[in-house]
Amino acid sequence: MTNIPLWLIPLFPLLGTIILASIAVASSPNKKGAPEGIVGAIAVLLPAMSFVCVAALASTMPDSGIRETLCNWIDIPLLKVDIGFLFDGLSRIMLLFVTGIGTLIALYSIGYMHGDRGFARFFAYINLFLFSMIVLVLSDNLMLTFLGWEGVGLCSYLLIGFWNKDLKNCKAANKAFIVNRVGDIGFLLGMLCLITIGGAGALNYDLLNQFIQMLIAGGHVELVLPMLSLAAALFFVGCTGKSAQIPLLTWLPDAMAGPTPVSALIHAATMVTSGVYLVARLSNMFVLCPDVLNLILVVGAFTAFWAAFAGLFQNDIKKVLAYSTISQLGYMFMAAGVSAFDASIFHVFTHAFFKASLFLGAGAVIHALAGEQDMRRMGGMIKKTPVTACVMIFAFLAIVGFPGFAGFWSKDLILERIFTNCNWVFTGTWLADGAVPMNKIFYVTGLFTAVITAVYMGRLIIMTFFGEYRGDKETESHIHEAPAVMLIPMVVLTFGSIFAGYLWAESIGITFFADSLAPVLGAAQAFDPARMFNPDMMLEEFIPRVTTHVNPMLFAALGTIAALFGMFVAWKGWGKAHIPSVKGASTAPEGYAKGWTFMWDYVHMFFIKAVLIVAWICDVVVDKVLQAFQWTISAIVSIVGDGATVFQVRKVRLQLTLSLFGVALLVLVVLLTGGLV
Amino acid sequence: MLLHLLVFAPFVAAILMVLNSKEDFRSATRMAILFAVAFLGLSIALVAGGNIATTPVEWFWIPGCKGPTYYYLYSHGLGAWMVFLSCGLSLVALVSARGLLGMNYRNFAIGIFALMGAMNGTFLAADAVLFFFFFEAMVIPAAVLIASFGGEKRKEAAMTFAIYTLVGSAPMMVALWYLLTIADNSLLLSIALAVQGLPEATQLTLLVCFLLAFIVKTPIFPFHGWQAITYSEAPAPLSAILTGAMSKAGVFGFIAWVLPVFPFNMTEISTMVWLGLASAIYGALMALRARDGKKLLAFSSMSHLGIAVAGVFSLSEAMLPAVLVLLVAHGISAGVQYFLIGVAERMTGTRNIDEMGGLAHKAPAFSFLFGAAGVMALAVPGTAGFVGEFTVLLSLWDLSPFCAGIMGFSMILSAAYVLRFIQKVIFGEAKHECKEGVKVSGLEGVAYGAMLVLLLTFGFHPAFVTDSLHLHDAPATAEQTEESAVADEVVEEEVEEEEEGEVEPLESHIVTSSDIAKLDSSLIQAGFSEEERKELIKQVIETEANIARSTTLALEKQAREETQVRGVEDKDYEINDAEMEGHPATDAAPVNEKEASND
Amino acid sequence: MELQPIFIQLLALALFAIGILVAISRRNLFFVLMGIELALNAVNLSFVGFAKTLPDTMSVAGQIIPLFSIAIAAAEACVGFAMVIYIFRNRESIDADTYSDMRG
Amino acid sequence: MLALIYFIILAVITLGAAACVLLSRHPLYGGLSLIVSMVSLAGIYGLIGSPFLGVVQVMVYAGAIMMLVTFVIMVLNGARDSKTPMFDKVSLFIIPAVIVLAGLVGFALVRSPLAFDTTTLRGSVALTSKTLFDVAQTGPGYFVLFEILGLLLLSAMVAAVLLAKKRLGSVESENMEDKH
Repeated sequence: MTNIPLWLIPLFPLLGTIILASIAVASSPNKKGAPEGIVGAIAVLLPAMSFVCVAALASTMPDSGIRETLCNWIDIPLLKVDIGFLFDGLSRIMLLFVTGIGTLIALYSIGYMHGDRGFARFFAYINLFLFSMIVLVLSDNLMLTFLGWEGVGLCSYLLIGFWNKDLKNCKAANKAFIVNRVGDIGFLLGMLCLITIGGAGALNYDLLNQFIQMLIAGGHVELVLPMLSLAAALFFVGCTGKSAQIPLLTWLPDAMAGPTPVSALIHAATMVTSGVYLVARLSNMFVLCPDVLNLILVVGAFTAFWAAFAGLFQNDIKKVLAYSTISQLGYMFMAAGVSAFDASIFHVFTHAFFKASLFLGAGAVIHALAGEQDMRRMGGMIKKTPVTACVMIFAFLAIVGFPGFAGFWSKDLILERIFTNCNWVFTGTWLADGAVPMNKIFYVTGLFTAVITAVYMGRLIIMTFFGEYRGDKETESHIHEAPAVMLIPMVVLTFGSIFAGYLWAESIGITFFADSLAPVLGAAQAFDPARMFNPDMMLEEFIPRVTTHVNPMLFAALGTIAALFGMFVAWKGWGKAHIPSVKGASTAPEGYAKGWTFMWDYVHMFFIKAVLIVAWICDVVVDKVLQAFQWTISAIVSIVGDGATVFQVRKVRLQLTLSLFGVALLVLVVLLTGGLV
Repeated sequence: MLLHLLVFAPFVAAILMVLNSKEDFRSATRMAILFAVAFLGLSIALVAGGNIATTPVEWFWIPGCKGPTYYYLYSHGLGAWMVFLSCGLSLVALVSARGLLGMNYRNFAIGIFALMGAMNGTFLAADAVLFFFFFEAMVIPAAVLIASFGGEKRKEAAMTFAIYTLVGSAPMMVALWYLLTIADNSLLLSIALAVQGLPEATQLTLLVCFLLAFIVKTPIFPFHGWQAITYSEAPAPLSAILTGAMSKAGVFGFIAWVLPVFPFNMTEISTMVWLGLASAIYGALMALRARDGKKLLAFSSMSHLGIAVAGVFSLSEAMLPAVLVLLVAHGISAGVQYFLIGVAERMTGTRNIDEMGGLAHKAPAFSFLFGAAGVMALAVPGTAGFVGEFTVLLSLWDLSPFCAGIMGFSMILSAAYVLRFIQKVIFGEAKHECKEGVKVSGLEGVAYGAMLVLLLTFGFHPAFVTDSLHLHDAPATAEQTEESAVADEVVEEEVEEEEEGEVEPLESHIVTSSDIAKLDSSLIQAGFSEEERKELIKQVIETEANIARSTTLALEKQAREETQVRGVEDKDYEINDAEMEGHPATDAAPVNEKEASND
Repeated sequence: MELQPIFIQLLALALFAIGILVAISRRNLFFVLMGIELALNAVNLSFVGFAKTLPDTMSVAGQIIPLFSIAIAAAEACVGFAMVIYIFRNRESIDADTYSDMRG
Repeated sequence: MLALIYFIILAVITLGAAACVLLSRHPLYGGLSLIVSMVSLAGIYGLIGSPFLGVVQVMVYAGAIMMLVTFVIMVLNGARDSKTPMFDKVSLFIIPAVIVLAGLVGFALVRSPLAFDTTTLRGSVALTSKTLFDVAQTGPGYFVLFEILGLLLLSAMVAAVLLAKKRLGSVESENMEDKH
């Protein structure tokens, strides 16, 4: 195995952050800004170096993974946490595409951000993001993961609000951070639950797994199950925040306010999938809590469906992709909900490629149109920007699940697993003994969502690249293909989105991906919930896992039909229709579409309003009451004081006379009490 | 010697500052900063040097008291860090005030030095009367500084501040006097012993008197009336010291003077925890609505300190290091935020955050610092704030998960108001002309930057802070344990119980629900009422949970050396142990040469 | 009948009373100061009178203190008259009642 | 017997002069009567066996202080308070207050058993100097007090000069310079 210390991997982007931040601050008084050549080189080379490290490590990694404890972090009673790294099958996959795609997108950004005043600042943020993301996936305990978790949230905040002159962007950034904060609190409380059960050692992934094994072996699962379920649920709350699931998903569409490379890197390929990563990482814990898994399944399914539907109504090209991301994340959680964690990670992997390509392509389009994002003012771009169009069309085929492309393999796998693995059990309800085919219900939901996916993605491609150009004549003359520095990453990613799927093409017998994940996730996948309870007590309450054996080709065929049907619908709907050219500035959907799109915003608004009302009460009522109370006391004191000043005549002599009487009185007292006599 | 220097040298420095002429701005700044750097060095030496104490010197007899009052200083981890905060923030305040004040810099420096001396005395005093003396003395220079250098309503602010805090501590003075009439002398241990012998009602009265003083100082929810106006009217460098170091005196008082002296019952503890959480939420909500930048920071400070107080009264094992880290983190981050809002005020000429904005383009370096400071106040992991807040959250969780949930809510709110603050101040379009010639000077920038670096350092290696709590020397501890024999017994029993629990085989103790049902039915037959039954079953389940916990302990036994000792009494004892380190014997003459390691 | 210590004390008392009367009842600042001097003298006399009733070395203190008291009175008169001059310059009046800057 | 007669004479002069101070209209007359009162007091000191004190009384009070008073009165021309009444309503309160006080104290005095002691030391120059400066025998207390007193007098002088001098740069001093 290669002798590269693990801490080198996050060190490179960290160095990059520090260097670039120094350059950014130092060059800030300069009108021209930092030299773009040097900045760009640093920004790309350092992530590339960590990618090289990762690649070197990945090829020689032993099956059990590499563990490395750097130093102690927190050491107080009740809480002892180390800074340590864990490089195993799961983090290998994540790191490979995080650093790889990160490097490519950094390269792309050199072209995209050319001439921006905050050029160096942008790359400092990107490097900081890569550092946090690497820490997130590389750490060997939950605390350090949380460091990366909040770190990526912070970078997302910084990058969404990158063009901070516009307050709208700042508000979107604030929204992203605050919504994520809600999830983060869930994460924190989840960690506390684990500490309660297993002490601070339980924060370490290895020790946690050992602990869980010990629980199962000793038959103590029932004792800690409520707390463990609570922990799992709270971690899932954290995931809903970071991975934009219901109900904490409103920030992601708004997050499109950031530069497009950011949307590609953070809000599509890497950061938003960290929730899925966390669930996979804690898979041993999640499988112990079937209720939470069911919750994840339902939330994932509903999110996938809702977001796909909402994607239909969007006019902003990036918003369509944002809703598409949410929908795909829903798929991943559905897979995790049926404890097919490897399938969900596989979809994370393929999704990273094709969604990054889509976003980069969209970025190239926006770049070509000088910032126009409204699809109603695009059209016919295939003639002007053929490479971009090809990239996007290939990625489109991948996302809809066209046979042979990456998305086909992963989506197909997920749908199959939903059907075979779903072990939803209704206990104690009216559905108790009726064998409601929950697996079929969720499968159909997934399939239907796939159809909608094909429809809205088809709509996007058609509106952007086909038909007639609908924008201003003036901008039409300026439309140009993106520079090479942008095209190269796009093309590379396109190759990824075509061929990444062949790492795990089960139908043709390739299971490389699953094998590499097996040391990490195998135990959890094979876990049978029935085993965890005392056999003679609880067995009758749990039905063993359903493992229906069906023909995988049937699923593949169904998925293909869904994709083709969706594309057909899109072609019918928008292929020939004349799309009116619009002049209005707003790209927001209207009417019933608005209600659907902003459904969860309204829910959030309710809570925000409630907090604001309470704050108003605090400010206007409680504070005033307290002030009135203080005022009353001070008024009483000053009234008493005024009374006392009556004796205070402004004649010194009279005062002295009075004091003489006082002295006389004292003498009298002394005499009477026998002081002298 | 170090301790004497830290307490008295600031006053000497204040007197020496008089030598400068009012008009000579330069020499005054040089001299002041030189002094402040020296004090910072001393405080670092104090933090690094561990626990030290001076020789107790009999100071005077208060009429009517049983024993004498001593001039006796000692330093333990908590006090040393607070001294570090006060010295460090004073230095940065002096640097920051260079650009803020013109001619009167000399007088400002005199006030700052006097304030620093009084604060150091508060944090280092080992004698109750000495502590009270410095605790009150802090108010005077602070009030004078507010009244002479503050904003438009400075007179009002200074009066409010002085009257509120002095009146707040008046009951403590009375209670202290009463205690001195029954205690052998005014050292902590004898006071604690005197309290033990009192009837419960008296104890409660005295406790309330003590608590009130610290509640007002901190401030905690219903008694925060002075805070907003004071912090917003005071000059920004002074506000930084007030919130960064002086308000810590309240929390310090809870830890160092209230917890060791008074025996607590559950009602009192939960009342204090709820008050702390209430002020955390209240402060956050008020900060959400505040328009005045300094007021916003004042309320955010109140929110954080509320969390700290709640953490203190959670009385978990992790309480002391957790609260210490939180206090240090908050001291630095709130301090630097105040300095920076002071700079922003200088640039824009207004404190109203609605009228600011766009500084990111006009002053990028300043905005970088401002944004970074804001982010660090958010308790993002990797900063000291996170370590503090998470560990306090852990302590609260230990007490009750519900409390932890409330604290989590306040953390969400803190994200909301801090981000709103950042957005309004540095982002968006500029709404005003920047004043010409106002820039963050190099020295200032370096000072603020150093504070931020310090936050990061403590965030990644909190052992710098928490290790200072472990520096007890063994002989002193042994002596200590001999003295408090009663508490000792309790601990021993606890430890024994705990050990038994670990040794016993675990399988025999697993109680299933059917067992509980059986137990319940047999209890019904025995004629227990429903409440009693619930209570009993709860106890059984708790015991089982404890054993389950010890399973976990076995799992990571090698990682943990300290035994898990639970229960409120011994927690109290541990605090005593940590705080009274280096105290002389109560009955014997307090001249104890062993512990006088300093002179 | 011989001279009794009580006579001295009574004389001192009378002198003190007159001194106080002068100091308070007269409005002219000069008289105020002179009244104070009178009262001080009375106190000195009282000191010496009491000293004469004490034995041996105990009587020393009573005879030395008036010495200091006289010196202090000299200092007081010095500053007092300087103040009178100062005030008179600013106010053009030496009526004690016109100086009523103290506000209650 | 003779001592009593001298005492009565001196006492009558003292009180009479004091009454003159009380009743005189012009401060100059008051000052002069005060000198008379002081001198006769000095006589009483001599009579009861403290001759050094008497000498100091004459030198310091009757000499120095009263000269000062007289000079100041003469320098300030407006010292006559002919406009203001000698006694006003406030005096109505003062007289009873003083009488009550004096009566009470006098009552206490009369009740106390006082008698001259035969072994009392005579307040001569020798005794005074020995007490003040013979540090070896009487301890440093009086000596230190004496030195402090010297400082006090010095500072009083400085204070008086500072207070009484015309401020440099003030309107008055400029006028003075113009005249020159």
